[in-house]
Amino acid sequence: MEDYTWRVGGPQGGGIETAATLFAQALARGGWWVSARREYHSNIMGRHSYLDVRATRRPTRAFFERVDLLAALDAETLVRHLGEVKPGGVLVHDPEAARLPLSKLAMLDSAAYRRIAVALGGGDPLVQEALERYRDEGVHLVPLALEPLAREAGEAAGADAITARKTLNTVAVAASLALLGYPLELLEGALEAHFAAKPGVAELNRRVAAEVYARVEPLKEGHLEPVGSPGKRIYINGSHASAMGKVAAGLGFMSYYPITPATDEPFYLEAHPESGVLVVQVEDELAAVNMAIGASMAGARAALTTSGPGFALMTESLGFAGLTETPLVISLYQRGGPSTGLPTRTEQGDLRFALGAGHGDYPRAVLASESVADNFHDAALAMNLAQRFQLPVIHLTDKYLASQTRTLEPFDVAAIEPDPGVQAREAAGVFPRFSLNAEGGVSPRIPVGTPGAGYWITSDEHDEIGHITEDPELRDAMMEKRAAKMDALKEWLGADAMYRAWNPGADILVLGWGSTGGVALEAMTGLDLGYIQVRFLLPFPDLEELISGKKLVVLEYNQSGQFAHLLTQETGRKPEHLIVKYNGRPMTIEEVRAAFEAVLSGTAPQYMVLRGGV
Amino acid sequence: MEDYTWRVGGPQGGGIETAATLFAQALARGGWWVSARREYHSNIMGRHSYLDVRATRRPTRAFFERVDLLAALDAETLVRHLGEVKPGGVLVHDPEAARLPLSKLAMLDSAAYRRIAVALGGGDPLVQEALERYRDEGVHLVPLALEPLAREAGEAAGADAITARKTLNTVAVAASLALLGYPLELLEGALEAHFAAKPGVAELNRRVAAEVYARVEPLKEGHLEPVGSPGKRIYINGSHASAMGKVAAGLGFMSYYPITPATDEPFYLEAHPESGVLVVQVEDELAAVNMAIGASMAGARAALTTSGPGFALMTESLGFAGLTETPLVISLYQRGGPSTGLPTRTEQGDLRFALGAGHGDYPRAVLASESVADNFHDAALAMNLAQRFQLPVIHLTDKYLASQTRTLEPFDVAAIEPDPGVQAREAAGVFPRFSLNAEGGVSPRIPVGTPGAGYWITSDEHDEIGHITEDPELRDAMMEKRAAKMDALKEWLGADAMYRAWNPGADILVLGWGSTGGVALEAMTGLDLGYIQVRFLLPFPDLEELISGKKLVVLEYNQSGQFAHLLTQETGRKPEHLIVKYNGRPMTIEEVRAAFEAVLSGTAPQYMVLRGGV
Amino acid sequence: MELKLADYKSDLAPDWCPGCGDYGILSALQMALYKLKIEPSRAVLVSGIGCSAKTVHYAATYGIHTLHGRPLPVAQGVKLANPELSVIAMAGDGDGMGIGAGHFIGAGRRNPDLLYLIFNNAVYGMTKGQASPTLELGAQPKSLARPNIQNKVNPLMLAFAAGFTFIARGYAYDVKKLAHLMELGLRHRGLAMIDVLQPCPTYNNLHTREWFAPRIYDVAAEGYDPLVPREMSDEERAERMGRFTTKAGEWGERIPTGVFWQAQLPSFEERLGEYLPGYPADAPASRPPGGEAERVSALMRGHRVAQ
Amino acid sequence: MELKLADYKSDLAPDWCPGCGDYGILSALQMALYKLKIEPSRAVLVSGIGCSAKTVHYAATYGIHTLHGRPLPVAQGVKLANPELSVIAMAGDGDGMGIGAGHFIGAGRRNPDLLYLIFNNAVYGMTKGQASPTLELGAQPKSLARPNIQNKVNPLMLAFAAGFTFIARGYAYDVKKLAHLMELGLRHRGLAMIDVLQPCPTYNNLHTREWFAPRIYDVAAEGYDPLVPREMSDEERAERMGRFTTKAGEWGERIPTGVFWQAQLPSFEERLGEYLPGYPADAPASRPPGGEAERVSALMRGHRVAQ
Ligand SMILES: Cc1ncc(C[n+]2csc(CCOP(=O)(O)OP(=O)(O)O)c2C)c(N)n1
Ligand SMILES: Cc1ncc(C[n+]2csc(CCOP(=O)(O)OP(=O)(O)O)c2C)c(N)n1
Ligand code: SF4
Ligand code: SF4
Ligand SMILES: [Mg+2]
Ligand SMILES: [Mg+2]
Repeated sequence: MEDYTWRVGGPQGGGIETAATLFAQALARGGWWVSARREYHSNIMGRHSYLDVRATRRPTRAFFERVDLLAALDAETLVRHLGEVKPGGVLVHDPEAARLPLSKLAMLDSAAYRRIAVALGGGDPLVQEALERYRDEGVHLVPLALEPLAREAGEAAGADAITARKTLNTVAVAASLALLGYPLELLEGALEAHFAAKPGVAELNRRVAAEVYARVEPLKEGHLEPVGSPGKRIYINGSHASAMGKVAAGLGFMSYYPITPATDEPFYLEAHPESGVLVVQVEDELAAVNMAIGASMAGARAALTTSGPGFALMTESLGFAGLTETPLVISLYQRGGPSTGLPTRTEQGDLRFALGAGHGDYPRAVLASESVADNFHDAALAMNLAQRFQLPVIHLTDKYLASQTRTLEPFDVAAIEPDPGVQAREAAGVFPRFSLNAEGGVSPRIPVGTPGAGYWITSDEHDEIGHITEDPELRDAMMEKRAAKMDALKEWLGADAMYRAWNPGADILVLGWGSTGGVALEAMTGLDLGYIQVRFLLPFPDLEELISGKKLVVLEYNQSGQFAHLLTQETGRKPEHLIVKYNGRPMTIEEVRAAFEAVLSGTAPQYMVLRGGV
Repeated sequence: MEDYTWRVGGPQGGGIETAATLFAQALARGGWWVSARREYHSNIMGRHSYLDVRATRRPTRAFFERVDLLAALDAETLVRHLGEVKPGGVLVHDPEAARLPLSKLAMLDSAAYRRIAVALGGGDPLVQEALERYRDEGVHLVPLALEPLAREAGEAAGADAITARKTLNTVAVAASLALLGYPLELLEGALEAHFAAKPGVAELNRRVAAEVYARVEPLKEGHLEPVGSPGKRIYINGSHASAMGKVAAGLGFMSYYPITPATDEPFYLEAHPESGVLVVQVEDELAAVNMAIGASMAGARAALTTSGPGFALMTESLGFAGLTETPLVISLYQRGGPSTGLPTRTEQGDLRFALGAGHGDYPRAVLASESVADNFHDAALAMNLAQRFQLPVIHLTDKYLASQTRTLEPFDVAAIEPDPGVQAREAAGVFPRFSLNAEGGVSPRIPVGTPGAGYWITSDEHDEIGHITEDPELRDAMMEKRAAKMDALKEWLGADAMYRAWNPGADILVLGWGSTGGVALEAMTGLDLGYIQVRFLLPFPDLEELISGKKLVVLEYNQSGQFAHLLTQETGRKPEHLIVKYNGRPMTIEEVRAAFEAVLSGTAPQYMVLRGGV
Repeated sequence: MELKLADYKSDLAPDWCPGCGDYGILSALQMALYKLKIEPSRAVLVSGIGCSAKTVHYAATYGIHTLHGRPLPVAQGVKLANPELSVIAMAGDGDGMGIGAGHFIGAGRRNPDLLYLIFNNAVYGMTKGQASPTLELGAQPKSLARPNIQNKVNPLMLAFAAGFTFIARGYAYDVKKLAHLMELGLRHRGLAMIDVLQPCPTYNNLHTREWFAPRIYDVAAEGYDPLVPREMSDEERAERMGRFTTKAGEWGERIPTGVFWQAQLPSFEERLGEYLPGYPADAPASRPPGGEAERVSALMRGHRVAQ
Repeated sequence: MELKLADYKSDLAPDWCPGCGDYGILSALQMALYKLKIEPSRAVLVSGIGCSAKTVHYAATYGIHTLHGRPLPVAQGVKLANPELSVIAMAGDGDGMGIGAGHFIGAGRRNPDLLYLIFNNAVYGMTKGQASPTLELGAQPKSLARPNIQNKVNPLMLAFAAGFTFIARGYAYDVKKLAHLMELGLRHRGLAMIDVLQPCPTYNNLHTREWFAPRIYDVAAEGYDPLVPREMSDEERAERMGRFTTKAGEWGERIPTGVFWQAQLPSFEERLGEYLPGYPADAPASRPPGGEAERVSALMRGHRVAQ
């Protein structure tokens, strides 16, 4: 096996996350490159959720729609994932589930119920119908009652019934790995590491795993073997990567108000005081952003994370940071909008908002991360840009990256240094914090509270020492000083940092931004296409030459084509094709490839909507 | 005289507003078309402020930089308005002021001090220097000590010293009108009308005016005479016009949080219960917008006014209104940004923000008013669009229009009817408020609380009856239903409503939006230019054909060229020239004409900044 | 047609965790509406965002599930536009006392005729158990990485400071008593708040059924009288306020529930009626169409250059 | 160099209206800073937006003139990042009790070591005299088109409910006493609020110097003791709370000023120090650069596939 995807589905809060972690870690320990993605409802317990773990011999960038093995922890999973196991793949399911009518699946919402009922022939079909469909599609059915198995294995390992029930995740993983003939020791290692803080639990789960291995026969074919050693690889998600990137660039202060999926980052830092970051949970996003601004004015490197609704509440203060030339980083974790929308699903719907957030004109930078690793590097870059150019930087990422976990080589932290910014060499008495004598618009700075000096900061237009002014000439001079930062920043970055190009000589260029990069690159393998990943949305790279004479295809996660509009605004070019997705599910390699093939064959419409995903 | 501009300048809170009103009303009563604009600092008392009143025989659209008569109520006015009185014009000034050194003008900020001191020859010049400059420029100086005159005239009319001092505004107007040989009776009429609620004050001011007329000799030339009768004309500012437009379209509810210059509208409605509008002052803009949304959901026609900082706080709820298809109108009174910026100055800096406000994609309309009269018609149109298409409508206007007062023929209220919207004919039991069976994306509606029925509304994605859904297919269907409104709205409006064109056959077309229209049209008189006023920014009109093959010039009030960017985004065309102004002062006919002439003569750069104004 | 309790239940099955206190609050509310025979279509439930906010979907009334922190302004908008409706606002403790705290004060100053329920589980349920503003200093439910370093706010005290005219506390597992409190709150003319202690078995393992059971008691049973007369001497007022503050501040071994404060003051709708012709009978949402041209003409008259 | 009172004055002339109470508050603050010999460059004044907010420009300290309603969060950010600084937050009554009321509650729960001044003129001065949240119901200053239909909120009561540990009231025209109160507030370790009664002669013609003069008195002169001991019996606490509530609620013929409540509780910085290595000595703004790579490496260790 070169490329294997395992999926586990079941009710939210039922342990499937742990299952995916264990499966991934067991494979990672065997030298596989693994990546996992998580799909879940906005619900704490009971609604359908699933995770995919993809294991490969080389690092990858995206996920498939169809999997090699689906471990279904409940009946709902069986009916929801119809058609999503590859022919020749494996379905592990509870044989008891077959007897349930669809109407008994309490958490199946009415839209899904109607659609699945119709797909299974109408009426109130039994789950059995679904199993038959899988079989018809060439899926190998493995009836395995996981819950009873957990009970039995757990009790055999000496646990009471309730505790035994809790090993269901380990059982699902052990059963899967046993079927695949993967060495038990590697799972044991994963269990020990995962439950390191609770040796008793680790021991119980180890015993349960062994018991399951003893009971489950390996499949006849399609086995997975260890392929090497993990070396120093880390297994990390986009949220933690982003947190670390900020720490690498000197983060000292983070205020936050909880919001999915942005909170994992501050929550992680809060739980790890060794990060050296002062993390404060506050009363709302208005407090969060203004507290960070205050900390930054006092000289701390400050950052925030949020998603759409919270970002909306921060826009007034974004302009305040811009006008007062206060370094500030916001990692904006995009999720399904508008409004509360699809809060646990992915989207790239906040680009237009980020570009225009805040009334009036003021300099800001907007960059977008392509991958989990980018979340690290871009977070650090954002911090340094904010510091050097004294402005707010919006770091766009999304739910898909936040909840995506991958093995990576450790980040090269030595390569990152906190930018010192432009500091005033000396200051005594009234200090011209907003000096018009400012190279690239950047006035040398001392933090508020610097002994022996003083100045003012105001959200009104101001003079060089920070007092309010309404003088028309001074106003223009200040506006022009601030605006000068955009060119300076662009020059400092250099063209290479602003976009990435693959095969740019091709006649047809796909353009994407943020997390579309991964899937675009995997989907175009072997096709005669080029790909441009636009990393900076503001300032925008100079792409005119690169795209001149080419047919352009834009790929993005929003209905209106926000990036496509930006492209036209910046280059005058309208893309020939716009491929979008806005149902909240990540783009899969299959559907993007199909869209690319349609483009190449000339059968693609100008506007194409991808609709895959569960 | 065909076209006369009178300016009065003095300290904020010193009565110059009343003076301008009296002057304007006196002329309006004599059949003149008058318009007034107001410039002031963000300060309650003491800082410099001035108003211009322009009187003409036909309606006009803009103002000049240079005036025919400047009535200076203090010394600061004299030094600030150097060069702004036309040769041959008149300066009314207190002779005592001449002896003051510049440094004694307490409210002259340091930037203005430095600049004026240099202009007057350096050192700490006397105001006398300024007077000499005026004289050098051919201005007729009329030394008239207005304060002593007020005291004397007031006391002669029987008032005590303090009360007499309060008639200064009347004195300034009476002196000006007496100089111009304008009939006293018309001023008396204005005084009576203005002080109608306080007969004693009216009487005193009448006597003072008569006294001033008795003491001031008319000038030898340049007199003003009545030109007819005002008929049914009204004298109204942009804020009140906007309020009336909303009332005409059925406004029932307005919640507000005070902010300059948007509060005049709710404050006016609050003071006039005959408007039938329930006006509530609330704790912040978050409360304001959400209360209006609640009222709208219950079936009231609801609207808000705000400016940049307040609008920023409303963006989250804008998406809520969009997703829940709730009719809502926000009149966004743009002022100098970013952040608190220049809160009492004008700008068009919020376009990009308005277009992108709120995370995610949702339908909304954005239109901009060109004039005081437009504020009325557009406010009504915005209300009707919101109702018919069940979406938020952002009505852009600005400080310049808000504080601009004009004589107009009464609004044709009979021509406006509140749009009934698409109402469900009947409803019993659970009602499909978000029915997918929706022509042009508009589901028939019943308000919350309709007897015998029920439904839900949620900020999450939802099904037809308003329950949360995360189903991918239903999600797509709902997104597409909502998005369909944009085309339907565009079709319903028709191209004619979306822009206005003057002389579109010219080779060079100027494009503007909002309040740039007036000054562009006056400035281009006699020049070989066409002008396009873009009224709808979202949806955007189809201009491709109109602009094809033309040289394009964009005129707007912001630094980055927000509208120019939009034009490129929508048409692929970059304008050949971008003329902007962002010092907070309104564009004057002179400077815009000069810029146009430079364009025509080929001497204009691509990016031109207008810097005029005090 | 006779109304039945079942008429207040929607077809949707709640997706709260097993044992969540929200089930009890939902039942109590349905019981109170039923008891008062409020037509389901004349009741509007308005929530914010959070586990608690899903409540509105499970009642067969009108339901508005707004934004995090904003139920009170939306509810006031509905009520002011159509004062005939029974409007019940509800908020999680994060929703109501954190991000929505400013509106709490604003509404208190107005005294609109609303019932406002705080779902007090001391955590942010929906976002996985962070400390809410009602969690005690130093407490560490299992979802927290470190003990809580912020003090808690007491909804009763805050309601008092803001000017609420009906202030009560209930307990989600005592559905009957809670329903009774809601009935009183709905009957009250003015702004009524009920702080509902709501166990969250998933994230808050400190304030469990077992923890609450022995502590909860009813202030009425001790003869506490919440009614505040319109006229009071200074001493009487001082005595009342002291009594209220003491009871409201009690927490620990004994936790009082019941009505703590009830005053009769004009509601916001009544106050508005003094200045707005015809209101509240003739309200923005119930006004028949027409008359706009006359209203504008009346306004324009004030702007005529010559009368 | 010996510090002089003049060292606290900036070169800018205030542009408040003649007779505005803000002049007195500015003077009192300068006197208090001078009295405590706080280095001007170690003091940071943080205001919102409003007439009151201009204050920071007139003091020769660091001054941050933030956004409407946001002085408290910005001030907390400054203080937490650099706990060595003396941070004074100030807000208009609209700023602090209207749009900023949520932060008032949030800060109260935290108890950061700040002084917070409310400029209480009962109107929105800067936007031309609308009712502020501290204007009484039914009052009609000349700037209002109709009498105020919202009730007022009492900053002292609200501070108490939010958990402020120092609660006082001063009067802008009694500069000396006000300076003394500020001195006490600056000395207090924790969150100190002073509600400053501030006449606005331009818009508020009800609460004038003449109106205040005969009403204002000092609670200390009556023997009122604001100090709350750390340990108290239930009765003692009840008695204290009752006494506070009564005094704080007094308004009309007599208006009390002085310190109403002062409790010693750990400040937020102290609480943070329990979990954050080295804090507050080693704070984000004062930490020397370096060590980032080690910090990230330490974090990465927890993510290693194999240890
Ligand atoms: C503006 C905004 N910020 C943050 C969130 C994320 N969020 C959703 S629910 C919630 C907290 C819920 O806690 P609580 O109000 O106590 O309700 P509970 O879930 O405990 O019932 C938060 C912070 C949001 N939806 N909107
Ligand atoms: C978000 C926002 N909303 C509204 C305003 C407009 N605004 C400026 S000052 C002010 C009120 C000032 O009143 P207060 O806080 O009492 O201060 P005062 O002027 O009375 O000192 C308002 C509403 C603003 N600047 N920002
Ligand atoms: S997380 Fe807590 S509050 Fe939310 S549903 Fe579960 S038990 Fe209830
Ligand atoms: S308006 Fe009032 S608060 Fe503002 S400066 Fe004038 S007197 Fe002071
Ligand atoms: Mg909660
Ligand atoms: Mg005030």
